[in-house]
Amino acid sequence: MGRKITICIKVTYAEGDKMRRRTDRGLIQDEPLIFEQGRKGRKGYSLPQWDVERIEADHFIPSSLLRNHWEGLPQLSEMDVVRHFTRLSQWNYGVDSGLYPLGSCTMKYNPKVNEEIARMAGFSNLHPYTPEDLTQGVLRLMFELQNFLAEIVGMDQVTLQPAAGAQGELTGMMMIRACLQARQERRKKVLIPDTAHGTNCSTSTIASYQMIEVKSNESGIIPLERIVELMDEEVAALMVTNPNTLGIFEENLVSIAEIVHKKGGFVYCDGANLNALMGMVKLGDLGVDVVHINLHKTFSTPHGGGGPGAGPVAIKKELSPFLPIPVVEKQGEIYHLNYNRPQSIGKVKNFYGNFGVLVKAYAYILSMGPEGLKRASEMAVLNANYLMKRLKGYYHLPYAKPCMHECVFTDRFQEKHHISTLDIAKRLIDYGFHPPTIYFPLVVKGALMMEPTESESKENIDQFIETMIGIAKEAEEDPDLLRQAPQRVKVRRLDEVLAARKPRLRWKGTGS
Amino acid sequence: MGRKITICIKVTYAEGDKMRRRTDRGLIQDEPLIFEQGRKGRKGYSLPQWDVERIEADHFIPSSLLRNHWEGLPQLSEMDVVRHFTRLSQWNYGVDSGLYPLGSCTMKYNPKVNEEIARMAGFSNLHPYTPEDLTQGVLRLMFELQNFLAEIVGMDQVTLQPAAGAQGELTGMMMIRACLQARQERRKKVLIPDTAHGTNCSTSTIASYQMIEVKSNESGIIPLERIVELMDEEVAALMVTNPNTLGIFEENLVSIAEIVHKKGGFVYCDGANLNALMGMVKLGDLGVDVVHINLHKTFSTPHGGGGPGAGPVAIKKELSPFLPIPVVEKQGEIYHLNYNRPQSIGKVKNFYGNFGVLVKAYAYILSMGPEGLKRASEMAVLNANYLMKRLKGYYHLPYAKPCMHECVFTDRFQEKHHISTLDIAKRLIDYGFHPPTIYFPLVVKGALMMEPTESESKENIDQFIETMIGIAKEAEEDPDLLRQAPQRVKVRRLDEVLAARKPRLRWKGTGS
Amino acid sequence: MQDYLRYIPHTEEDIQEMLNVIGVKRIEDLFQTIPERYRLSKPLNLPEPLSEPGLIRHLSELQAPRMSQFLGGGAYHHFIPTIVSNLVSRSEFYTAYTPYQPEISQGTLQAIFEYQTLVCQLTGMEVSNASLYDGASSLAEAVLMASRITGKKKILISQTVHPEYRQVIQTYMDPNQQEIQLIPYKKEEGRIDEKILFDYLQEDVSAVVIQNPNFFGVVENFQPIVERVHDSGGLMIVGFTEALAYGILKPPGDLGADIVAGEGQSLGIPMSYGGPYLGIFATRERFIRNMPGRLVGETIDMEGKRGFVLTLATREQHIRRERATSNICTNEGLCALMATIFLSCLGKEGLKELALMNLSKAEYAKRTISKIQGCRLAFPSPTFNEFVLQVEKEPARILEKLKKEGILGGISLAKFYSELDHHLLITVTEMNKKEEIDHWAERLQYALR
Amino acid sequence: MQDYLRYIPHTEEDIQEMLNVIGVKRIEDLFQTIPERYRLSKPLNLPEPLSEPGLIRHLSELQAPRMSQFLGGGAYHHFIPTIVSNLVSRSEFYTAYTPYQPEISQGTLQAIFEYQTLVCQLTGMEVSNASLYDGASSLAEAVLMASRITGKKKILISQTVHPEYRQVIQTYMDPNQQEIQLIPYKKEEGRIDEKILFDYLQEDVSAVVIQNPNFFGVVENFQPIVERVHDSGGLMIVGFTEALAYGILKPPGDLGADIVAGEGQSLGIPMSYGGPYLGIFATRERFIRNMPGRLVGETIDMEGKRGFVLTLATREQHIRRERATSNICTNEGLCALMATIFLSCLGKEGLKELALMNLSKAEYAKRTISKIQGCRLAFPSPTFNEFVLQVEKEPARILEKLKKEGILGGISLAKFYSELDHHLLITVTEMNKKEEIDHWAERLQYALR
Ligand SMILES: Cc1ncc(COP(=O)(O)O)c(C=O)c1O
Ligand SMILES: Cc1ncc(COP(=O)(O)O)c(C=O)c1O
Repeated sequence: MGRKITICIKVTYAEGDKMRRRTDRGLIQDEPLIFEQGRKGRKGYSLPQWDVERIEADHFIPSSLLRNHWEGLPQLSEMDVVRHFTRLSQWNYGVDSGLYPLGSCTMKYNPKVNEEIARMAGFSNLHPYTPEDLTQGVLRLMFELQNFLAEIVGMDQVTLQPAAGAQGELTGMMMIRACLQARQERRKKVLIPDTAHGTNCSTSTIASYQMIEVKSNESGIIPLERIVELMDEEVAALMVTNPNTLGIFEENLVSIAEIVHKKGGFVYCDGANLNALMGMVKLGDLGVDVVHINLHKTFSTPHGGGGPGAGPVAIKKELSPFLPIPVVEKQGEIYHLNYNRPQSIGKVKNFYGNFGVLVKAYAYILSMGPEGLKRASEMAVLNANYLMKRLKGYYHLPYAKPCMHECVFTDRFQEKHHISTLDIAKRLIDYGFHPPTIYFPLVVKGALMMEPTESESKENIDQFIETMIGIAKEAEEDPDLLRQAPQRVKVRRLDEVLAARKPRLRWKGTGS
Repeated sequence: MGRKITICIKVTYAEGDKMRRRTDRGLIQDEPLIFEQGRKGRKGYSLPQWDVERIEADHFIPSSLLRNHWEGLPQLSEMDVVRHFTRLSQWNYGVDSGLYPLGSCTMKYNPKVNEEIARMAGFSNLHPYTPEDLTQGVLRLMFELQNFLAEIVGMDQVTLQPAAGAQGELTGMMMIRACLQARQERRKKVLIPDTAHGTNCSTSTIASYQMIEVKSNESGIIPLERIVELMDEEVAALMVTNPNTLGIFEENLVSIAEIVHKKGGFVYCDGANLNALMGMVKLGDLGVDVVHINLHKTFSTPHGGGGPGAGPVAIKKELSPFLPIPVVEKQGEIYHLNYNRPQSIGKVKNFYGNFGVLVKAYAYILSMGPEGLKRASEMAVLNANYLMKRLKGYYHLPYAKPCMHECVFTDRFQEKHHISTLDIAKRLIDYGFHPPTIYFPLVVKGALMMEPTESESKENIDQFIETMIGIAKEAEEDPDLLRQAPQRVKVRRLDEVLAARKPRLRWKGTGS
Repeated sequence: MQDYLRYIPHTEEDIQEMLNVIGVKRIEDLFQTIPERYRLSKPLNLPEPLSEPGLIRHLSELQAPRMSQFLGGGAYHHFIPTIVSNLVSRSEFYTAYTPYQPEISQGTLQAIFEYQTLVCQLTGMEVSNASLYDGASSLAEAVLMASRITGKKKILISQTVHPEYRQVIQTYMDPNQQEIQLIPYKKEEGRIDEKILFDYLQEDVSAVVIQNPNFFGVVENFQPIVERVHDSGGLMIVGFTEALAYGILKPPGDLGADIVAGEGQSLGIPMSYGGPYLGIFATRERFIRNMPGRLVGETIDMEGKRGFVLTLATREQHIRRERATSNICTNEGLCALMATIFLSCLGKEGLKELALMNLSKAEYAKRTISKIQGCRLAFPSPTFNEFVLQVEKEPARILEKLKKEGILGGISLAKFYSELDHHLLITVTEMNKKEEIDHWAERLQYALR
Repeated sequence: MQDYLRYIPHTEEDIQEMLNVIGVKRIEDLFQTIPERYRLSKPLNLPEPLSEPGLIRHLSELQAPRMSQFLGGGAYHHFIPTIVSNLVSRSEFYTAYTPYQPEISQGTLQAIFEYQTLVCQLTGMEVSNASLYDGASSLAEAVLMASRITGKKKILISQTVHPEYRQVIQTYMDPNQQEIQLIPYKKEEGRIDEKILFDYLQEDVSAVVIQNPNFFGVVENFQPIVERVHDSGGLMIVGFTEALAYGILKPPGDLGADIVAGEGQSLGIPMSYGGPYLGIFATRERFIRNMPGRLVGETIDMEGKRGFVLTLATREQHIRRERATSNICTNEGLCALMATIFLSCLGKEGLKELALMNLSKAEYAKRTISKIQGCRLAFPSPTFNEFVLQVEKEPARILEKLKKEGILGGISLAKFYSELDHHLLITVTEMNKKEEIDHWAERLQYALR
């Protein structure tokens, strides 16, 4: 009967106390798909009692328009539903599970109190079309949040409507396009550095611009000369990320902005990495015209396993007429939603934005205050530099200069043992750490992008460092440990090729 | 460097689909004690802002009475506290994790909505000395719950004060004592069957009675003749559990009660196993004078890893004067707390009982209604009999007769392979099931006491059955698998002898 | 007050030790790369920090009052089973990032796979993505996708599509690449006017966009339209704002829709003043490679065990960059999870029962007001849980009066349709008890006097 | 309505299949062992089931209104950090049973081990159990334990011990085995009267029981008492209702207490109208075997790894049966966990700061009312966050007037102490903002006119 599997947990014991918080055997429940469970006639729900006559649908709606069959949809008891998703959750790893140094994602702690607040009935149960005299409190919240964000990045106005960073980018580029159109200008190009996040590129396309890639220089930033060369009246904007995805501050930004502006272009800044700058410098002061902010990064709202987020956009006055509607305004003591803005780009989203997320960001800013936010940026940068300093020598550091909130290593040193970034990442899992962002930014071959965030204590980071060093040792002494990783989790490495070759994107009866 | 450990997960694969919901490798974080973490100056709290003058304690209190040093007490950031307890939770197994057939504990599903309700501010934030005109709602809740419980067990009155079953027993026995004293009777003895739970015995002692053990007969119940022999004017009461801890209904109870009553004694019933009887029979009709009810069993309030619970006591009129104070009463439309009861035994607990638990039980009863509760008992009994029927033959069944809500097996069949009840229990863990209650009741050597409860679907029970059968096979073919169990969890079998020989009951600096 | 330090664990000692290792003296030295003159000298102009209890108190005071609600129009007041909020509050779900590392994200991945399946079952389509931002942007993405597939410019959109959805489509569209033609509705039916539609339906049409039930709550009958659209080489896009309707309505997939895109808020997601919601997006297998958004697929691991991964990423921005099918990255994962739990909990019976209850309550409301002077149903067509009421008095006035009674009595349509200047959109769900409906009707009657 | 079926998964098919396996026809056949004539023929007389939304609505309506509170006397209104309720809501904690199977209960076990350690640190004692029901029953268990140890009958209890705690001790005690002697308090100080105590303190005394801070909020000075108690061969038992006080007060252990037993509600547990709370119980190592309640101990597993187990169970009912040290089985595990999280979160600084804030606020309240006509502090002695106010008007009347203003202004002591018939017990915690205290004082002044 069945086969035996040998699980090697060598290192767990090897390094002993030096690496305290370690992983261990855990009991995990296998759990079939929800569709592979349940039985006809079982129920897991309770609806309000019928207090009006129950009339069959075909009495009101022609049966040709009515559903005549149900494919799938499970029938389970409430407890079995609870167990199903409880078990699924136990296969996951979150910030509350351990260190999550996912570069460019700012996986900081998500305060529980903010979750509680967002759940308050007066927020969560509020219909978006409720008359304004009843929603002065929530409008005030949005108005103040706009101002807080504007102050933090040093811009004039903010829209809270975009649902995430990418939509913020789109909103920003649309406003630039609208502004140029208002100027009767037809510009076709957007300059984007090779270090940029994919969303910048795809956004420029959707905004129907042609993207011109700007090669970053050997120190990882945009070379002034290249902008001088490339910038012309055809260029609508430069999209720059600052600090950029290498975790490096774009030192030439001010001069670059001047050039862009001189040619009538705009400087769009991807503010996803704002966590390095709060209270230290204002992007607005550096010549940025538009910047989007990822509240689900810098402002501690949870990522939810892939959203929801919020990507407010901050702008300079000049772009104000083009803000999406409605704009939250204050007149005297009254807050209201202004739809009457003829030059607006319109709407990118239904209603006003991801309000539930905005509440958490607002609560976070109020909890931190000015010194708190500054302290957060300082410690985020401190953690990243400390990490970088201690790991260099063990891992190849393509850009050897002080970093901001994150640092990027590569697998160059490990190549000779035929160990790749992927192997290193997977091995980290066996030690109970979430891997860093890998193979991004694209300009760095085999990149390992690490962002510890200010939430992590020195001890936590030391444990991560010692583990990374331990893994570097393993790569020399016992590389198979890495190639076989992860071994301690529910599933081992998954066949992504198979998944893509014949996609199974849904359960199809027992066939699946 | 370090050693290798081989984890055999043979059967996980062996039985394959026949046993669907199976266990798997899981990643578990090791986590040191809270005292082994943190650093001076780190903080995880936020108090209300100071709005009055902050004056040092010694200004008001002589410093001789003030604390001058702190031993221990950790200092962590909020996130590290959250991670600590999140990780600890992941080493646990609850009803939401899987089947929990712990006999005599009625581990049924704990509805989430009841948890939410108990957390409502108007309940959780309510001070017990709030004037009654402001607490009519909560008093109504308690009053109605008293009546619901009285109806379910067929008694006249109920006190909600006891914090758990054992305290309910004490309360009941105290009332009996008080009643006898009021009758100027001094009785010294209490009859308790050998199948009784330990709390019955210890309770009778605290109530200062001498316990006389009644041997149960070969069919697991109290023999009428023994009671005839033992019952006399010295005996204050008979403490009987019905259904008893073998999961068997005490068929002679009515005649037994008559005898006890004839001799002027009382019949105390341990109602911990009420889950078998709701809507089927009323204990009051069977001659019971006092019965305690475990809300944390029959009425679905969670066990909380060892409490809090609630152990209301239901009584016949005769004992009414002796109820603990206050008694929740209704006069006209007004509910109030009556302290003016001269013959009362007094109080067993501060205030009125575990109100937060009472809310959940009340909500549960209102969700179930009369048919729902009956259905619950029917299905609990159905599940237990189905389990018993399918497992007998594989495991020795000491009392081969239809059971109620639970059934008891032993390890007799496995003995020849030198496999004990403990081995079987630990092996179940490797399969992702919580073990049954073991080595209780004491009258059964190597008892395995299984109570599936009505919450478990046929599929869930079938999986458990197939696993138990698989384990019986393993006991023959590969007994070491059982002796080595559990292998899949964070810790293997623990050295309880060591723990008792030199007790380490607290952390003592790095020494520990 | 430095209570914010509970979120930042560094003690002064820690900082010193770390600076020493790095080899700098002061924190500021780490920010040298920021040009001196731009470094901020004074603190940000923000309020001083609040304590946790202070924060809770402050925000409780910003809450809106509880009202009796008859509002819909894209956001619906439905019952959310307690276990939905309970289970999404498991931190392993909500504090995780997008499941880029499948081995430690199987929970999220299997849940999304289940979500994708449930969406297919609900819409009658073949494939669903892992979610988009909301109904409006989802419909906009559908329009863009159609143009990618057909290579055509023109889009015909029914005027009965949610006005804000149309605005979003407008914004997303490139005026130089695409062109919108609005198709009016039949004044007496509140349904799309097929005749006019067919007039515009030429070879150059990339897609026809309708909403069902439409913004007036009316159940559209687009079966006849689908064929014509396909004949002309265009795609049929069906949007929706009220997903629950498909508990009883025939799924668009069964009627031949090519893309179904709409709002999933009704499936266990709170109204939260407009977001976060759930952009549902489903289409046909043959269009997969043109589909926007993330996809989860089934596969096996090196031990042959079933597992799930993000797949077909070659469509997405992080791989395809400027040639991606969409720029979406973060989506609405947790809301998709809520919908998954909601649907798992209701099952087919529950969903049908709930839908029927909405229908029955709305019909009850119709019957109740039918006796009232000064108002009438604007459209006789079948509806789900919303309908348009024509009133003889000034709508704003009426709503104001009801509000004073603690009732949000409906949505005035004037701001969306100039011609519907005496019309209210009324929504009735399972949350409106009979007495509540009676009370609303009674106050309405009073207001109409 | 059969919505209760969501808690009972059996379909009719399931039931049939299972009955067939068992070999009976009908469900009733399973209940044959119940005498025919006693089986119920008609359904229980209980209300028809409520739906989940109906249940939520019904219970919300039973809630009590929010009031401004100055009540204490054994239950205190303190701030509870959000993470406390958040973390105890992890179902792995609250849906588990007592950790009888250590291998899958390490979470609960380690947490209790941490709890036991924290209690020792808070009380200055050597060992703590895993919790008892509440402060009152805990103190009662202490008295019983003392008698077991000393074999003596008589217990001297200070009259300043919470009156309800004294009632519970009375109930727990066997009149034939033990005898209680109440020790009065010094009328001018509100503290135990040592002289009288010493008169009663003979060889036959098993234990002396005091409470600190006592029921009047007064800080007792029992150092002089301890020695005398020990000399006479008795044990010193110190109770408490306000655990927070030990954030600044000298722990009883440092003052020579033999048993410390009190209420832990202030440590992160909501007031919940009086329960569930937390019975704290700590003593000296040499008394372990006489200790009531569960104990968790450290040990190792077969691989030498540290782990935790329930230990010294030979004291307990399930092993020792009628000779057990107590009959307690289920205790207050989850409340102990709340206290553990609460203390981990506050740490030593936080706890001290919080205690100081309580003291300062109470003192501020004292200063504020000192100017008011018609009331005075009953006792000049030092207090923590409670104090007794003597008033010239009828207390009930005063409280009634304050209540009309939304204030629960204090507890009338008349029902506890006949001689204190014009006295109010006032409690001020960190939750009472300055303005709230001022308002209370102002209304009090008004009521005293
Ligand atoms: C640098 C950068 N820009 C933009 C984005 C896109 O933000 P979102 O995922 O919220 O759309 C990300 C997110 O990963 C990012 O890291
Ligand atoms: C039969 C029986 N009686 C009494 C008790 C004691 O109840 P509690 O643990 O609530 O004190 C139990 C609990 O295990 C029990 O099973």
